[in-house]
Amino acid sequence: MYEFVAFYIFAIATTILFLITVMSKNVLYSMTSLAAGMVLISGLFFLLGADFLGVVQLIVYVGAIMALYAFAMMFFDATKDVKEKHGNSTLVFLLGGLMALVFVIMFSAPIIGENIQALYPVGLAENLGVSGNAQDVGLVLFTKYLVPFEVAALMLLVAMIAGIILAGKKMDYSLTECEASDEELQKEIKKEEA
Amino acid sequence: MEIGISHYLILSGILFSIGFVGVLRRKNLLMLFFATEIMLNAVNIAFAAIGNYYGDLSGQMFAFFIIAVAASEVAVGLGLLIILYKKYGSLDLDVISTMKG
Amino acid sequence: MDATHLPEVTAAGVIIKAVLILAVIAAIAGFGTYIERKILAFMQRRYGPQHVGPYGLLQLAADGIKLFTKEDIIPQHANKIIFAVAPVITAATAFIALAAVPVFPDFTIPFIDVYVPSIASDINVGILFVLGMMAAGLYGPLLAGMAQANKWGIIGSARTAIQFLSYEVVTGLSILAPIMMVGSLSFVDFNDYQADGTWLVVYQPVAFILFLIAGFAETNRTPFDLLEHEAEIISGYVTEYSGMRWGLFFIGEYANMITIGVIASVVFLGGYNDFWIFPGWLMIIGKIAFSFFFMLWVRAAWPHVRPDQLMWLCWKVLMPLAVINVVITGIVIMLVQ
Amino acid sequence: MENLVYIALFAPFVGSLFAGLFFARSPKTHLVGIVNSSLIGIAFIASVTLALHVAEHGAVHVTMMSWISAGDLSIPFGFLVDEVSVTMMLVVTLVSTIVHIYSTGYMNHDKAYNRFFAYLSAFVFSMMILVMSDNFAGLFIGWEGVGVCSWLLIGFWYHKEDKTFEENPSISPSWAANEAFIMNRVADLGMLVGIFLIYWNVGSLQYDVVFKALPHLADGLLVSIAIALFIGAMGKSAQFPLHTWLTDAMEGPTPVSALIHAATMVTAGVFLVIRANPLFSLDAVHGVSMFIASLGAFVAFYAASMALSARDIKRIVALSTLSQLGYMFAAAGLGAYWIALFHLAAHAFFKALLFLGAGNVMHAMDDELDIFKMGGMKKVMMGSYVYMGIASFALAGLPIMAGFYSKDAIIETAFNDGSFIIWAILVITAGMTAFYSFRQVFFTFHGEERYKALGFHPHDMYKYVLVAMAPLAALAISFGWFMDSFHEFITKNLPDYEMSHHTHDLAPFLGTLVIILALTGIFIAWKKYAGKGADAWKRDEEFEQSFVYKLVANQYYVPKFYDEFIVQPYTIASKKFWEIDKAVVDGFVDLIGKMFYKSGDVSRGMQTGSLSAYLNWMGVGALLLIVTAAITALIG
Repeated sequence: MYEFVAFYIFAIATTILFLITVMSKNVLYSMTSLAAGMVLISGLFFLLGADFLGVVQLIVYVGAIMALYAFAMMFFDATKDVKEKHGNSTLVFLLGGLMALVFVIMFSAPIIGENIQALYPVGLAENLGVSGNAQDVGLVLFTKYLVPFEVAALMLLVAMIAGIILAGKKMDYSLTECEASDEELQKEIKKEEA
Repeated sequence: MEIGISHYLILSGILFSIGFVGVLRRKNLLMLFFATEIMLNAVNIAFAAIGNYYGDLSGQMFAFFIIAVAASEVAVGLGLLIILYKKYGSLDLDVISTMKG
Repeated sequence: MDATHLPEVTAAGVIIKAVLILAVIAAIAGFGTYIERKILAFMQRRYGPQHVGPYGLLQLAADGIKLFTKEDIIPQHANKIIFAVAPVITAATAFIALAAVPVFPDFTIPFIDVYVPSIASDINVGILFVLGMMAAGLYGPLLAGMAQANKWGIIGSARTAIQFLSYEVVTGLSILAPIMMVGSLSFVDFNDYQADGTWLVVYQPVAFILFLIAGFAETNRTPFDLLEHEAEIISGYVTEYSGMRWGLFFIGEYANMITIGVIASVVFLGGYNDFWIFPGWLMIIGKIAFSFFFMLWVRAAWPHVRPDQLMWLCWKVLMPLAVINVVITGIVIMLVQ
Repeated sequence: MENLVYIALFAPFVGSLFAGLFFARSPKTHLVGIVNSSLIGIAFIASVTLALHVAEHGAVHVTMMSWISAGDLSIPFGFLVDEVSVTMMLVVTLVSTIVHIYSTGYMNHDKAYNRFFAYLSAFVFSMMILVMSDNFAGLFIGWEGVGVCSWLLIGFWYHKEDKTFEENPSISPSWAANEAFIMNRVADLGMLVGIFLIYWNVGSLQYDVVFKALPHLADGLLVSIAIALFIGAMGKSAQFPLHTWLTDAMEGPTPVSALIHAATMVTAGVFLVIRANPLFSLDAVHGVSMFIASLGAFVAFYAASMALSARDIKRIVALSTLSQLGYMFAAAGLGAYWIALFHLAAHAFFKALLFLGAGNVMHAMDDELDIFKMGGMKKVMMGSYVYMGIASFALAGLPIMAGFYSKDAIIETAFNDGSFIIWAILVITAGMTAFYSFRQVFFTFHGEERYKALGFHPHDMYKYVLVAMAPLAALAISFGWFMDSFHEFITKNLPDYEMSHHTHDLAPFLGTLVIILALTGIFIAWKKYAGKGADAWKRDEEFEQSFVYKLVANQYYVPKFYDEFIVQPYTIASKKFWEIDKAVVDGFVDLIGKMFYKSGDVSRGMQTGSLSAYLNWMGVGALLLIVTAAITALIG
């Protein structure tokens, strides 16, 4: 009962919020609803017994990623409505609807295999005398998934440096523009002539 | 009344489709990023649900790595967005059409 | 504190607890303004509020009436929905965070025999949950600033984003060392770890100091109150707010202060264990009260810093220190085992 | 002993690398000549030591390493030094050493001096592998290596223009090199088929294994193998009808001609037949052996007849080589393998001497080859004159000379075998040989000094070169004296060939006949060409117009035949095929290309440059994928 109610509240709210994200003309609405949706998804994770994942979702997705988006939005004018030319709207919705339909049909059918064995079953850490999702996750993450974990860490580091370098360029300096520099050059030439 | 794996998977599929519609529909790059995030989250739900159903932690692991990837994507992607904005003064995809073959 | 000896946690108990937290913290937030003004006044050798009621105690009620009756202004070009939602987010996240924090010791209401737990929801990743919720609290100022179509607001929310995102790192890293020692993310485990009377602050003084400093930044208190620094950016993200909406920000801020105080008390300062002749509930209230007082004390004693100093402090001093602390802790734990 | 084997084998290789790697681009370096000559000399000394060892203790068999090991096929890098191969090694290294030393003088003015030595040493190395290998695969490697090096060496002056010469119009070194290489490739195909047949039926390529297994094979198969191998030998030893490359190969530098086309490379075919004597002496392949002998006799006569009228000094020597190779094949075909090998060695010495002498003459005459323009040069070139005289005496088979013993033995063999036709041809050819070789000598060194009118100022070769040639001269004279000990030495490995008593009794008579014929030939030559003043030789224009003369002078029109009936039809066919190829194969390939081009052209419309369009396409793709997944999931 409790799970049922919670699931439906979360599911319906998430769907609506994400729909707002996708449909809204206003970036601020989109961002807010997306962030709220993320929070609700972390609620879904709690429902699924993945406490640690839920918290990570909160901290990383809501606390960091979306905040970064919000921060980046300040470079653009967020209060203005986004002007977009929506070409063939019906086609897009048709495709999206088709995809959703396919998913619904596919997942409604009893397609779940029974002969799958859990590689890293829940409750691994109980052998060590401790219990809890965080302990399980830690155990698996630092044994079986150690290398991917380290790689992910390295990737984050690289991404961070890349972000700093990309965004940290001086405002008046163009990374890629050739025309601009040409114009500057012309200006310089004119100055010298004068 | 029982909430099974199908519920979560269907929710995940619907959210994915919403993100998909967003990717197809939106022309603003920031919005595209948002739509991508939606899709990533939808997949995360599916992973967590399947992991829960089978009592396997691998599902959660994949979700973690997806979150890590999303974080790096944001770090780099936003940097690029800012550069694009500086260059074009807009984030509209239709403005960025220099990739013509 | 073995779980088996405890009475069953019922829905009624949790609800009572939630209402209790809401009521008490909201009241404290209001009362906190009075205390703050009084303490600051004393530290500045003046009286503070004293005209309304005895010792100015009813100033609180007067402020409340003023807030409730003030005209609710929404600027013309503001994004009205977001503008309205933003203060709620701040207050809501602050209280949600408190759901996983042991604010008072558990007790049983006599006569109706309802057990009220110390924590409304004892999830086993409590600390992370609190940090996550506080991180989510960032959206209040952020959205408020972006929604109000005011450049001070935008600057304020930009500062919010920078400050919160940066200091979250320090908070997390500084609290990581105690987490490593305890081996759990649950507040209850932290409390039990210190049941022998040795507070974690003895083992982790650096982490404690770092956490406190970061806590100031996270709660937007002086010396890190750059988000709404009047001399520079009017009022930052609250520039356009008035009335009850402003009040909600205010409540959220005070609730966050209490949360930080609770975390500091539970994680570093021995939790709600009995100490000498003092019972646990008194100890925890005393500790939280001291933390609260400490924040006011610092506000009275310190000037606020410049934004660049803030960033410098975070990334070049606190974060390296926190990392070193974590590494040393890890090495020591490894050697001891 | 093993080390000596490797020294003998790899010293030339080291020399080649030395010259090729370090000095290929630097200007002429005397060091290269000296080092390479000494390395070959070391190989020679090693070969001598090995020969002494073999004479005393028998064959040396070493396996350096496993080379090819795939499935059932296992071919080691093995080397066999027995009586046969050590004889060849001695001949090869000795002649090579002298040729190397000679080359330091002869090539003195050439710009590509270092390159020349790199090639020359590589050639010796290939020849050593050919000779020393203990299996057919190694033999084939050496065989091909020799082919490549001869290509490089014949075409050494590849930059030379086509030259119009009365006898062989428009031959350039590069053309000659290609001709030699292609001709050899054609023959090598036969050889390869033979090797494949051996491996297929025996399962090994090691000589000892193969020869042990041979008697158990079917007759038809043995004949096929023998024919296939002999085709290879025909190519390398320039037997009719694959002989034209040898005379044309004289376009290469003279030391090359001396080394390759007299002493070593062309003898590889003979060596193959001798090496494979257990095969060729089987009764089943008697017909093939008979054919070899007959072909040898024919080529001996055929080449000698062409040499009668040749005017090119080197061409005469080359034709005589061809003729002598015929003798060797005749002997080998008749089963007298040791005699063939003996003649091979003897011939190598005097023929190398002859070539080097011819080279001296050429050098003196500024690369002029036409003997009609020479004459009376013995005054200025005494040394060369003596050497060429000795060599010609040996070639003509006059008593006490090397050629006398070896050639006489072959003629006796033919007589002994009862093949009187072959015998008769060989005897007549012996007379012709004497005639044409002395025709050349008299033309060059006696008679009127025709060169003076043409403005040449001949001078003899460097002294040290002449001294270096002395061992060859000595061997040309004396090699025949060791016939008996050689017989004793070599028959440990090769089957003996005993003359019948009847033949033995007639031997002095037969020898005298040959000597008389040879002396007659020399006398005629003397009469015709050595005269001075009134007796001086004059061109007989009338005779030169006669059919016989023309036939002989034009090499029996064989090159012309090749040109008319093989080269030209082949060219026409190639052109036709090229057109077919262009239309069909190229067309097909182009069609594929065009298809992609067209499809790219069509799908180019998708590349609007607009990111959102790309995204839409990607979305459609994703949807397709998901639908596919759904369908598979629902069906499966």
